[in-house]
Amino acid sequence: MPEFSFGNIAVYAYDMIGWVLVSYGLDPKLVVIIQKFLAAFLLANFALLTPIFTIWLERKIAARFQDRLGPNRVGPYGLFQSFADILKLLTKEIITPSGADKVVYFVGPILSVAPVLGIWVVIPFASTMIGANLNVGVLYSVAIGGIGTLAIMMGGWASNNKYALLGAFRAASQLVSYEVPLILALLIPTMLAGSMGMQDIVLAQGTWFVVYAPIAAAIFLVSSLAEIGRAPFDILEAESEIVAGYHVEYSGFLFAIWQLGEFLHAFTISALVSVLFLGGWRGPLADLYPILGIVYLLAKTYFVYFITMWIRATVPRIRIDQMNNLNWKFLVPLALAALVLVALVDKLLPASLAGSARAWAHFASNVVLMAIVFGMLRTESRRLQNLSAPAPVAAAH
Amino acid sequence: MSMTDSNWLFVSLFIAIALVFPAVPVVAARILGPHRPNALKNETFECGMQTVGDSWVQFKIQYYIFGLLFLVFDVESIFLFPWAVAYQQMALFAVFEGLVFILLLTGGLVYLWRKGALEWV
Amino acid sequence: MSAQQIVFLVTAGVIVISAALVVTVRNLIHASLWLVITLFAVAAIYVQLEADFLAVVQVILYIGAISILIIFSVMLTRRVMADTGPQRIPQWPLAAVLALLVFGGLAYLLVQVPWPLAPNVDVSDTVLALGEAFVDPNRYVIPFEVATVLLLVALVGSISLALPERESD
Amino acid sequence: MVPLSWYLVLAALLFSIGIYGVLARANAIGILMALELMLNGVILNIVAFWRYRGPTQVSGQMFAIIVFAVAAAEAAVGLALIISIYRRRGTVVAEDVSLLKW
Repeated sequence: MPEFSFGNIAVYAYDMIGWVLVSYGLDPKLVVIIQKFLAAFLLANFALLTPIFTIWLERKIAARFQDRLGPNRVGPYGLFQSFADILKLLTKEIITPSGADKVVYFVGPILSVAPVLGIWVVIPFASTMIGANLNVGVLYSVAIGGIGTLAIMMGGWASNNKYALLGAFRAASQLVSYEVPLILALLIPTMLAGSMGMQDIVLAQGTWFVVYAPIAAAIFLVSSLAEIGRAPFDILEAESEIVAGYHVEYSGFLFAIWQLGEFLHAFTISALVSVLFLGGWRGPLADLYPILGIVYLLAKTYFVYFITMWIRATVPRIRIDQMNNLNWKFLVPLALAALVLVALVDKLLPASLAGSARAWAHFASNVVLMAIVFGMLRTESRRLQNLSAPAPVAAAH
Repeated sequence: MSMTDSNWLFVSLFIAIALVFPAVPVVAARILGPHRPNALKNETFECGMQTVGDSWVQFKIQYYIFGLLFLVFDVESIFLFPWAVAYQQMALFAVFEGLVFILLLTGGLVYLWRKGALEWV
Repeated sequence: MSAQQIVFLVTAGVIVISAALVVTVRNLIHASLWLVITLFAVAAIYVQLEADFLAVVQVILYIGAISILIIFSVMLTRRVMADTGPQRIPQWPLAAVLALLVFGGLAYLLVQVPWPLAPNVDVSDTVLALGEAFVDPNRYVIPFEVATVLLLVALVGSISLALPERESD
Repeated sequence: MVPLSWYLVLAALLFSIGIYGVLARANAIGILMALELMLNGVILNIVAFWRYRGPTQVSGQMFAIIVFAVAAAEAAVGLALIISIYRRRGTVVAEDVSLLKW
């Protein structure tokens, strides 16, 4: 019989279920499958039900940013607004446009949620709690996230609509473009931890990796924002240009599923940022009481989530050419430079320099690189200003 | 059962659940919600007008160029991942080999930049 | 029959059926979606072979990149290529016979040869070993660098091909 | 344990289906898809041999990764060629792009 400990209560429950089932005489292999299934079921429920809360949170906070009140009618502080919305959406008609490719049309939104959900497999909640501690965890999160692009193209194509297809093209082009700096930024935590396993990366963060590599953290956050496709990177569903992009034809709950995928994705990348750069479940006493790790991880995740909301509420949508320039002419070269910098600095620093001193040495080198980059941007923008200054006069008739 | 086995068991169970869960409310909505299609309602959205022409319009080649760029960069970064994992065990010269790899990659990017392939026209 | 064998057979069934649909379905978008399913099932086979890294690379590279590009090109070339056009050449029975012959020959050869097998060991983390082999001058550093050059050439070549010519003005 | 021959037969089957597709498809993109199937059969073969004949060595996986890189290069150049041909001649049916015959 497993030993009870309060700090490790989830693992205790997991072991207890297994122990009870085995003592009933079930095949141990089958018991493992049952245990894993229950754990997966719980995790999926947690991840899928979170957006019900975060949607309310997002509407409330966005409203505050814009000097409004936000939802305030249904329940205290409008807390039950999301439930009302769910009920409404459930009773709406799902319209299938004529000429649509029915199966692909239905599979599209579902396939957009499933991969985002799949990322939760590798997110460590505590030192003892992780869905699957894959030794290729980092790449797994990229791989499964990439399926979302496919889902958007499927949805856009199956709708048999110009705007939807245009949105799908924009989406595919943007999502694949921003995957490049994303992967390059992921190389840096991998390099510092010497492993692709998420749990190993958390364990290596005696000092958070955001100190070691602030540039990589920023690149990861920005390119993840572009991967979600919300403001300021929402050109794939820009209302004023192409109606609603790839999901223009979707109605009722199928539309809700697209939205669910987007909100879940935003929360998921916040969790990824916390795990990769903010120390994951690490915090005071988290080693002793793994249950605390969940609290720390969620606190960090909500903090990052708040930053993404902040960006969404304040930055205007960028143009498509700006989107591409930002990626290929700024983020990718910067990610490559940061990669070279970290690789060189970490090898050149003496091995005796350990712990936080090493981290701050890395930080200093990052600051130097950033200063150089900003200097270059400044001269470039001066040059562009000088070039474009007389143009309006010349163009006037 | 080895550790890796039960890991991937969890992954496959979870992916199966992840595919079923979003489908459940859609089916529920199909049962709960009304379903009265008619020809006018099912028309594709076109700012309130009849759909003009074929919806398979031609698109900018630029979208495609970025797809090609991504494909190559993707493969290159996949090559770099084992290098990054082994980084802590490496001597300095081995790190330089990886850096040569990155420099070649950057060279390609600079060439395309100069050529104007990265411009949005 | 062990559980592993059943899992293998199911995956193999998915692969064969979806691969057959890739080459026979008339609608090319559907063909590419079936291709995605095939490639995903192949990744599952890699997992069963305990090649985790390759499985993940398969998903990133084939599903995340190559099939998206393929779907892209199908959509780009869609206008003249409505579903009415011929999707297979008139001599297709000949192709089927040839494919069957190739399969027969290959399968016979592969099953007949008594491959000497290595003792069954648990495969642990191979990524670290891969990384070290990549930069070991006595082993794979040349393929590693040559692969970049190959990809560089592919990058420059494909973009030069796809870029529309500028009007010389 | 699954016998090695099962994997080999599966790889051969995938390869043959690919061959059929390459020969029978009229559309150039269809041909390219079938080519990807063939390459997958090859990689599957390599990985199966790696697992059963030398799981302690890294060469098998290394081979597979090199083939991945080649497949990516092939796909990039192939698709760029198809798009380029389409833009010039307005078709992607392989039969119609046989200018070199004369």
